[in-house]
Amino acid sequence: MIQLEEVKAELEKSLGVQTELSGSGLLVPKSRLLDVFKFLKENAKYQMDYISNLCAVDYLKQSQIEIVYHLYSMRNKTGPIGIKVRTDRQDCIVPSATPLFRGAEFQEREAFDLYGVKFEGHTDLRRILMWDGFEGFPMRKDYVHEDEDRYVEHP
Amino acid sequence: MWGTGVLKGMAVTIKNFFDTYTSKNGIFTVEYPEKRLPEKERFRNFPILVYDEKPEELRCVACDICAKECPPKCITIVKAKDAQGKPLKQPEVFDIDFTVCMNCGICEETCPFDAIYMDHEFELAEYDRMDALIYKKERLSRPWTHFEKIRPTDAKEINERRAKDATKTAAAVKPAPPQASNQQT
Amino acid sequence: MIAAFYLISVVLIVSAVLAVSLRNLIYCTLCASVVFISSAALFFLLKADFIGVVQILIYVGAVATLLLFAVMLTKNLVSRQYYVGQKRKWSYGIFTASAVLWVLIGSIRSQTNLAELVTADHQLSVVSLGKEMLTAFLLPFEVASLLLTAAMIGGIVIALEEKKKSS
Amino acid sequence: MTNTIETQTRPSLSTQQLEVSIGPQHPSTHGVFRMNVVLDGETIVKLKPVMGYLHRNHEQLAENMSWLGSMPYTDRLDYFCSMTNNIAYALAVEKLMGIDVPERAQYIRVIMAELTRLVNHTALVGFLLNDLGAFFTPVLYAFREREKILDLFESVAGSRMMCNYMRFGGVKLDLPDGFVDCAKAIVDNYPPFLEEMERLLTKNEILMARCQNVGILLKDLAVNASVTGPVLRASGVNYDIRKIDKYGIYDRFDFKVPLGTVGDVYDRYYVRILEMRESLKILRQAFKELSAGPVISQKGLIAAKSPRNMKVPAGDAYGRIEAPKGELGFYIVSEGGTKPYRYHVRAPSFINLTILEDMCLGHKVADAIIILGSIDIVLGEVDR
Amino acid sequence: MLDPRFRGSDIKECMENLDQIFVQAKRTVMNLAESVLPQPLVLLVSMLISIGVIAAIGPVIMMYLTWLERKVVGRIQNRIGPNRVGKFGLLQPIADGIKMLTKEDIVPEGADHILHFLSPVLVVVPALLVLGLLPWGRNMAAVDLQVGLLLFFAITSTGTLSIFLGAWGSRNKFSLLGALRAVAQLISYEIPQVFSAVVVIMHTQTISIVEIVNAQPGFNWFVFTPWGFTGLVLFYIASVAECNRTPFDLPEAESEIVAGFHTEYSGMKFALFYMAEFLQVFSLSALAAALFLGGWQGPFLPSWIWFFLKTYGLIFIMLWFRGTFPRLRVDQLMGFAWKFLLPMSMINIVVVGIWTYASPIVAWVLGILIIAISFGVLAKLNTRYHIERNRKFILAE
Repeated sequence: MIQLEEVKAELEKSLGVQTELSGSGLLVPKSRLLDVFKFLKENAKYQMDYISNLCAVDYLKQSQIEIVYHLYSMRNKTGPIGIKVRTDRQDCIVPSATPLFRGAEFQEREAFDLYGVKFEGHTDLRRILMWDGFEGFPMRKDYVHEDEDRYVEHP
Repeated sequence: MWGTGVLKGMAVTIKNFFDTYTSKNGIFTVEYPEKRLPEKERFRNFPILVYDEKPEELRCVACDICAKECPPKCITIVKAKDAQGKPLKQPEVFDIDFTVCMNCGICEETCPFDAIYMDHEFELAEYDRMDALIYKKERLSRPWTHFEKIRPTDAKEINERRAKDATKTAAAVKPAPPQASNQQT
Repeated sequence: MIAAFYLISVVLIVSAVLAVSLRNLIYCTLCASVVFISSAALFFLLKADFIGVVQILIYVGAVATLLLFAVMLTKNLVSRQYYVGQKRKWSYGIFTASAVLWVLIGSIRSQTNLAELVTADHQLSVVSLGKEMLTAFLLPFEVASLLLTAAMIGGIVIALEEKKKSS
Repeated sequence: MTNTIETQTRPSLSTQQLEVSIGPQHPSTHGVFRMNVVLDGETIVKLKPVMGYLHRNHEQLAENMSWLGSMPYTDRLDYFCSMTNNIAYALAVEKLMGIDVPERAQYIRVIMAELTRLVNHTALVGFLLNDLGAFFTPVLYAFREREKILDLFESVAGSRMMCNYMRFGGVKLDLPDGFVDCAKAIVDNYPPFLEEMERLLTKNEILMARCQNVGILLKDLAVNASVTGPVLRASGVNYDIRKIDKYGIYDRFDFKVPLGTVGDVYDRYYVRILEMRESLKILRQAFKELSAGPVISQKGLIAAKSPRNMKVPAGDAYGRIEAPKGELGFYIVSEGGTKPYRYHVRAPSFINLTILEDMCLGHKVADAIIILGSIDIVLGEVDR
Repeated sequence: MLDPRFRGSDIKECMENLDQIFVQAKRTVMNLAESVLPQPLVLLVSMLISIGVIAAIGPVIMMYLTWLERKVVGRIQNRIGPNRVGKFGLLQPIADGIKMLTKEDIVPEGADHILHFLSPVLVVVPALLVLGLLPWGRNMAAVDLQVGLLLFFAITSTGTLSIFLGAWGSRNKFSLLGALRAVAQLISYEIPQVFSAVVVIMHTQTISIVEIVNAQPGFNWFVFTPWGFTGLVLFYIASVAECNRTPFDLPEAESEIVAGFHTEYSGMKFALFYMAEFLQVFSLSALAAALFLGGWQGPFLPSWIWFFLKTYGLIFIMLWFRGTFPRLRVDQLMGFAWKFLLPMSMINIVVVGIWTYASPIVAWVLGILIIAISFGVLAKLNTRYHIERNRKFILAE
């Protein structure tokens, strides 16, 4: 199992990135996210080449949306490193991880579809689960259910 | 040599073809309406309410636990009131919307009074979608003997436990109210 | 016999005219195959079974499908039915048709005695046809097969060339 | 959906490209799944998967329900393997709550997981052959065996496919008495069934010609596109979560992890048959070591009795298991309340689809159908 | 129980007239007609009788072929097959027929109505026409033409056209794909089929089916010769492809292009397509039996019983294929026809050539040798790149 404190120290030492421990992951500033990923992917010790899980969490009280990444290494079979990024709820833009990990492609589209997080650098960011004409982001805490009886014109 | 795989495959199918005529377990289709498969004891389909002797006195005390626990929220209960308006320990209205219920069995687990159990009856086709599938109290209630018939081992355990609780409550009749902690071992 | 002949030739002529003048190209190919079948029927009437059967096999089986493929390959010509010919063109058509007819009748009448040909009931058997083809007409048979192989090789080359370009 | 037909001009013969939507109603898309395919003749030029027809927003449902309330809904995620879905969810919540699972419950979980793997792989081999055109014969042979195992699930959990059998800290009810030797009998007569399927299929020239070198998935593309499960192992990457995380008691069993070499449809088909053989090995060991004892821990029993006031300490956890289709993970955030604050399902079929287009380009329509079949997707899990 | 006066020869004699029972029936009707009607009308009556019988037998054969298929494939899959309608499900075909009649006949909007209506008719006509050419029993062939076999192939080749028109008329992308595959498959499998029939023509020096059957008296059918057996195998595989049956059922591949060329057909039109397919299965199996298995030649039973026995034997093999094999891909289908069936049938012709001129022993040895070597070489050539017979799998820790 990889100790998060050790990773935190390693990141600070080599990249000079200030990260703090939150829950089961390291909170990384949005600007340095891609550098952290590149570092974890290429570094000999970690070789985190497999992004297992990517999901968005909506913290209404702090009006923040947090994106959680879980990275694993398939080569030396080591445990998860949780990386978290926080953005503001209104204009939430996060650098996309698809250039480094193709596995994040569909999960980022789902986060965009359900939470409205725009991933810049994503090849074709469109809705994946909802139909194209759908407005609003259903998984947000403040999402108001449209009443089912209203007839919606589907394309 | 080319083609042997194909021939071996044909040998398998022709063996199955003749097996259906010759060997015992060649054909195992059970022709449903006439012959039926023996039912598994723990098979759970839609819930039923259980009463001991008279259908009016259901075991259910309308404590609304199963309504709160039910994941798809398909149970609605209204407590019965006697003439003076004092609430009685009987449900006046207890209906389950069978179109919503997914027979997951959580109500059976969490009911502290052994009042609701899952039945084995699965031929429940109706002609009318709306109110025919919302089962009222009368249609849901079954005698305890029916439960003992369809699920003998569970019934035996429950009877023992209820007997034990009954003796315990009889013994400690004084202060402690009957805490029927229902141990579903 | 005679009634059958007239019936079949009427069908033949009508479907030939239809094959030329219909708008929808698919119907044209359909009428063309009706023409082929009725000409095969004529051969049967003349008790030339082998030729009739070969007529069906070759024309309806292969040439009609070829026509259909040609129609299919022309870029969505079929869906936009538009009428090609103008009024004036009909006169040219009739003129050439009558000229060809006149030449044909002239050559047949001069050479053979028509009546004797029809009533002759020599049974054109397949065996004699085969012997004839491989003895008396050997040269034309070989030349024809040479021509066919050249055509097939041409087709393959075109297909291969296109495959190389696309892959 | 703009229905543009680009006419690709080529000097000799300008052919139109055909835009076909192998759509939600199609006999072999394993559910409501659509592929927008642009065809040049029969070969595929472009392929875009379209999903979301079966989206029920399972994750938001879970946010408004008690922790145990969403357990029966996990059965509906991948409706072929409901037991493993339950185990994955129970594992994640136990990691957060810190409940320990008694010995017998651990063994029951391993037995149920491996039986589900048998059921899933048998059904998949049948459906893959159905996509290949074998007229239902392999499917019905596979279903003959699958029915026996589903009867076992019915006798244990009460329902064949929607088992809802796992609870936090163990399982709902103990095994009925006749279960173990009946399960032993089924496990013993499984190898003859596998031999029969292999005789019918593996060396069949038509199957080999149709499946070999079709839809090849290279190692590094698979890892980068976070493909998991038999599809990944067929490309030769040795990554089986039962061996890596050693969750539950998987370290007590010795079994091998079959790996393919080329990574095409044939490898994926055969790796699954080998995996079935490994599962049989595990099951035999599990039956031997099954010991008596409690089936659910004390804390778990109280939680199961009144789920509505079961509180999970604040925090977040990500639990994952090796489901038959790949890595099935549950990410749970709890604020100490009786309802999960955030509940996310990492579905293997959903992510394995990223590489569908890469594998299908240049192949024929018939190949795209069997490549999709070999990835083994189930739409309940893809759309959640 | 047996009448003591019953002598052995009686059985042979009773078999004899049982064999000619249909011929006698027609003759009696003809005598009746002769006495009543003028001369040309008598000819008409005799034609009408044969046509009427065949037009009646055709659909009945088709219906009970569907029943047979569902029973056989059912039994292959360990299930019973239809047994609810009638005693052994024998009324099931009638129930299907009524269902087909009552089903609504949907014509897709934008489809070409004339083509959509015409193509099922044009598909059934060749299938029914061909039944007249088959030798159902001793002198029971409806039409005994000098060019019988060639006419058979000519008529079956017209089916390709109508399948294509039907698919083109229904304006559906899947049926367009199905049509392209159908035309490619039917044309490229016609050639090996005709070539493998040429073998029999070369041996019997005639292309009339009735004479070919007469050339195989008693038990010496052509199948017991090396070229006859390979001829039967090649002809049979080509005719499986000709009727779009299982290993080659690409034109209506239900798992890829929904239902191929007859996607947009429902009700009676779909039933016609279905009838055409099953009649073609019957007629091609009957032809294979006539060419290689001696048609109605058989030692003891009446001739038409032998005919049906052999035909349904071959049909059973087709149903057996249906229950076992996956489907070939389009390019493999073409490769198989052009690179395997065609060269094999040409080599088969060489073997027949040797057979007619060499002495029996040399012919046998040479025949078997040539066929075996060419089969091995062709198989090697065809599967060199595609099939890797045993592939390595690692059982890692």
